[in-house]
Amino acid sequence: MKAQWSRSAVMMPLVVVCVYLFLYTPILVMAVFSFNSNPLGYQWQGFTTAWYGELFSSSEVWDALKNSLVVAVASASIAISMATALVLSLKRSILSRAFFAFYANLAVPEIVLAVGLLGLFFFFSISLGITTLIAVHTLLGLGYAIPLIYARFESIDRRFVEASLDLGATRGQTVRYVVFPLLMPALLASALLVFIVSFDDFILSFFCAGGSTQTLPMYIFSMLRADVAPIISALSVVLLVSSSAVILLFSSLQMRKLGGMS
Amino acid sequence: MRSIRLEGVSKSFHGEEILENLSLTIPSGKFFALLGPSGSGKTTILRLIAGLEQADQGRIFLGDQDITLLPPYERRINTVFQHYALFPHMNVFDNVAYGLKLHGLPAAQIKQKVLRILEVVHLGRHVNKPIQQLSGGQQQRVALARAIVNEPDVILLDEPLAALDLKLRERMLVELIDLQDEFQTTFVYVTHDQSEALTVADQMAIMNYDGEIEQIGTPKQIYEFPTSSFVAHFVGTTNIFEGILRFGDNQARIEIEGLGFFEVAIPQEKKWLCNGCVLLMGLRPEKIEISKNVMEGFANHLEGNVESIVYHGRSTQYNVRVENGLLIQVFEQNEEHFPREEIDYEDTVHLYWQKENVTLLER
Amino acid sequence: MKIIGARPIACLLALGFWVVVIVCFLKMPSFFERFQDQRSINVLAWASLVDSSYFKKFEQATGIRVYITYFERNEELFVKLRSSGGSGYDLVMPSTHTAELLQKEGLLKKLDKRRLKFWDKLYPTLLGHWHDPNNDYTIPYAWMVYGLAVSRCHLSGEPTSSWRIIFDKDFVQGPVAMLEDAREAPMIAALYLFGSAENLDEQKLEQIKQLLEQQKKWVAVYTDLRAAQIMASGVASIVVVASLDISMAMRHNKCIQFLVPHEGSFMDIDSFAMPAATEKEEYVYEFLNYLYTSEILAKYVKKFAIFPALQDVAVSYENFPFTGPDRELLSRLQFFKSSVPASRFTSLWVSLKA
Amino acid sequence: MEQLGNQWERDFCFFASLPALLWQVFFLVVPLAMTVYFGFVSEQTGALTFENYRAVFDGAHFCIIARSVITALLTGLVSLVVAYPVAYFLALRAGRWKGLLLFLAMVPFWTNFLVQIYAWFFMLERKGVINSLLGILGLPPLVTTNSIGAVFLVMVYCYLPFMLMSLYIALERFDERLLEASSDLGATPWQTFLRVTLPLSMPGIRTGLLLVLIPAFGEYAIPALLGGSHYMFVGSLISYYALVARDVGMGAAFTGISGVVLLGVALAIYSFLRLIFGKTRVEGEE
Repeated sequence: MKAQWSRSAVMMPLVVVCVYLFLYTPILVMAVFSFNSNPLGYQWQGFTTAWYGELFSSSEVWDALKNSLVVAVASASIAISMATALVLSLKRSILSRAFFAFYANLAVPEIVLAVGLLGLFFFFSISLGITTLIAVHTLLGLGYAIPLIYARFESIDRRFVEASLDLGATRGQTVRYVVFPLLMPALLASALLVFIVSFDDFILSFFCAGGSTQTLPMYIFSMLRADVAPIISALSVVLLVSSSAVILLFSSLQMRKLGGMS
Repeated sequence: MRSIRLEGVSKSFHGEEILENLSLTIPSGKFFALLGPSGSGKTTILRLIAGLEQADQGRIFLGDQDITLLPPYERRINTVFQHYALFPHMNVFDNVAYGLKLHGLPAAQIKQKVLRILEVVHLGRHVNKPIQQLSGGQQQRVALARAIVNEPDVILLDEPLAALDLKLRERMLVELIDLQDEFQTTFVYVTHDQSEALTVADQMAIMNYDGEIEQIGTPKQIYEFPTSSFVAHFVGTTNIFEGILRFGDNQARIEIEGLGFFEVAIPQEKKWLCNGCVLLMGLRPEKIEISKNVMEGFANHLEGNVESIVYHGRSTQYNVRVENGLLIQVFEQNEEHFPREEIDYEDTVHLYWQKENVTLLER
Repeated sequence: MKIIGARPIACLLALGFWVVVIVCFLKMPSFFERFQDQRSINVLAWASLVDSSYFKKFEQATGIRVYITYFERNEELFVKLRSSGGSGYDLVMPSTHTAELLQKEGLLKKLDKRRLKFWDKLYPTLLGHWHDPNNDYTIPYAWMVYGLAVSRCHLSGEPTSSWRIIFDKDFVQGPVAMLEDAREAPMIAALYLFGSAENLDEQKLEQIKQLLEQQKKWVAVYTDLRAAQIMASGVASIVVVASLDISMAMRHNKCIQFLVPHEGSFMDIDSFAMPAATEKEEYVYEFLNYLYTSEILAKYVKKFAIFPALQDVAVSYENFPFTGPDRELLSRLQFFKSSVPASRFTSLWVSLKA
Repeated sequence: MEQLGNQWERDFCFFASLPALLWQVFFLVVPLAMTVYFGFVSEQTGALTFENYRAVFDGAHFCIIARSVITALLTGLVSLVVAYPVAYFLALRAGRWKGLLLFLAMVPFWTNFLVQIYAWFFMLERKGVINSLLGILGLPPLVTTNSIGAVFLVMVYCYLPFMLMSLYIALERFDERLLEASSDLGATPWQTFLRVTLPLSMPGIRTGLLLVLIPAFGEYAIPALLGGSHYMFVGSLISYYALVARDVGMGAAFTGISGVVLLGVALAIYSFLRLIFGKTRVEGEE
């Protein structure tokens, strides 16, 4: 038995290393090839930073990035506010059944939804643009946010609420001082998730964006359509590095906050 | 510091009746214990008083004020919850200051009050600790401080010591009594542990499984003079015999099948006693003298075989099988002022008790 | 939530309030647009034909902002326009088949050719085709020939200029990349089998299906994207492709030769057209007159290796059997035009890919 | 918050819960209802008909559904098997590396899925990294683009983080003392795993499988870009109907039927896991 334990002690880190290699090799290879001077194919030709130059001088990329960020931030905040309001105000007995309905947002194929939505917008003569994009991404976000926030809400001990009421807090004060802080991790997590989903979405964006609104995935897809686009590799590397930096900053702030408490 | 009065309160959950037409008065400024087995509805009473549940029927008064429909935050009543329910996202100070902040007190005053109360509960050194870093006893004290600092009329304690170990529990009990003495607030203490209730209470109520109150009185009244077999059983340990009461000339005796006649004292207030009534006789184990030798001066006597011995430290419990097959428990203090006779398994022993030490209970 | 029954009016009011909020939110941009009156046009264009890099001068000179959104397939263009009733864009870029569909649905606006200064310089051979006989709606921008891109470095000997090398197993020399299109692929097969893609009956369709099923064995990939990459990486040595989708790659990859099979082939024209709902015709004409200058188009020729519809733009590509849309070439070409209902092609395609 | 609210508070709650519900109705239920309605409308005549459903009920369509089910199931299972040891390690064994490893597991999640797919081209092309390395070793190409293997591999890659996260969340709450208790009671590590760890991580497995299964079932981009389009998948056919063929009726009908199949598969997995889980418990009691 001893031998088996030690065998698993070696095997497990090995498997973990392999999986991380699996996760990272493609990304790293792509990063390397973003410096490849060969615009076609995957043979290495020589080192260049030309693609980064092209990337930073392209106004289209930055417009698309700006649109994507605006839409992602807006839909994340709207979805989280609505989801929180729903979870806090619906009766538990209704909510425990109702929240299943929001899984539909994830399960319905996006293309079906997209075509349906396009018809809807047309029917009400709503012109496509950044608002329709936000509306649709918010819908998608609700599918992630409501189950997540609800799960956290359910796991909050009801005694905290009772204790607060008992200590003289009205319902509103209880929500503000007790429920809300306890929900915070779930709110942050789901806001991040909705942000990513929105930032990542292609199909719904393509159909529900108006003529003057192009998001980053739309741009990426149009670049990938034609051929290998080293500029996309460069863009991916830039995005990857910056998003990693944001997460790192975020989590280190979190850590410091926790550390400060002790 | 006001009294609480429940009048004809009923409460049911999902069609199951927990309390039915219950009336109870909790005197003001007293340490009142509500003792009952789990599931007897004592926590429900507490929650009704706190306003966390709403009564189906009946009224609840705080002093003269009808608080039946008042939401919890408008009642000057605070609760110490069973598992404390301390807010995990706040530190000790913020937890205690929570109620004061809600009432909009100036910060300086809040700080002064909180620090003082934390000093009282011996947490002066842990003011800024996160809740998670406190031990069970410390959390308990924070919960107490959080309730007391608001200077409510009533403090409700819902099995507050259940999660603590024995030593800590004993110490906390003493501290609770001291706190109550100092603040003179009405304490309502809910527990299923009779020794806790007997220790802390000025007055106590015993509840049975059906959510009814069996008896109200001081701990001594309850312990020494239980009015029902439920109370006798639930509070402390009791040997119960069933027998027939026989009035003789100037004395009363009880006839127990297979054991013979035993003298009993007839208290004046028990009007229901009658000649030939079938009733129960309760006898506390510590009221029985046990010896291998024959002794004089006792009204009653029995003989039996020691079947088992349980050593408790300060006392020893003997389980003695008597003639009709009944097993009788006897406690003997291990005083050891003088060398004592050794009683061992299988020894034949004599049991003696005085007639004043039995309680007569309705069957 | 008993109040639903108790106070229906209050509930309706609350409901109405939120509905109004949502509608206001959605209508916000069009509301602001009315006040702003920004000089801008929205263009929906092929990613490989136009991009915004040469518009800076135009935008500066005229103050008209050009927003370009790219699409990948004609169908996307069509669905977007039809679902939105032709609104949202001021200029779109359909191929012939889609242009015809759009026009049938009444989604295109009639052109005022007098306002197009370059009209006379367009190749006459690209005008007056089936999808728009009088060119009332469409302005040709780039034209393309479907053919075979062959990687000479991978094949021994001179390649046969015939559809055989993708359909007949005795002539197939290597893995093939076939068009991923439910209409175009069967019509190419029809051309090979019957010499024409018109008047296909059930029996002919069955033969086509069998041929395509046979062909599946040596098809490495069905795609209408990334032809150059497929050749460069050696996935396929013969690619069925529109000239436009490979011309760019041929500049870098000298191995590739473009063949127009001797049996004949297909052609297509990517045109500009105005959606019916546009209100910015004025800007659109201004934009088109700027775009259709030899100076600008030459830049696109350089950048994307397109075959433009404007006569005075010099085009010379290596390894292509043609340079301009001359009558001799066009006589061997036909359009992807068929009387077979779309759903019939769909079911054929689905059963091929099942 | 529902207990004991006064009228005003209940009104406010009702008012606050409306936006999310309205949003759902307006942007999901209405468009979907329209689509379903179109499923019953004949393309030619515009009359109500079951024609579309009948047309979809054939071998070709079921072949495609079956292919998608199998691929999605395999993707789910493989990512489960791959992710489990990693999640286990992260949750229970990683020690001070936990933070870093978790962060690293999250980064691909932040990467645009198109970019993820694109990155794999560099790996899988015939002259890409993997096959070049194999070539140096004198081996034939293992997996290349435009094959079902590539589709499968990249699907596992793209959905792995979802599985990893749900397993990690489930395993993080896991009380390690149970393992000691189990081995104390005489179970071998393997038995402990089968009878204690696995059943207790079942909620995470279930969530993970569903999170992978549902999108994998409808996946269209990966087969289109990496599969060479030799065969259709449910996602590709739906988007084909909705977009290319513009046959909304057929698209709606096919979506409906494949949705039912997906629901069936999900339920089957759910009850299958329950069955296994239940059985383990009965055995444990013997």
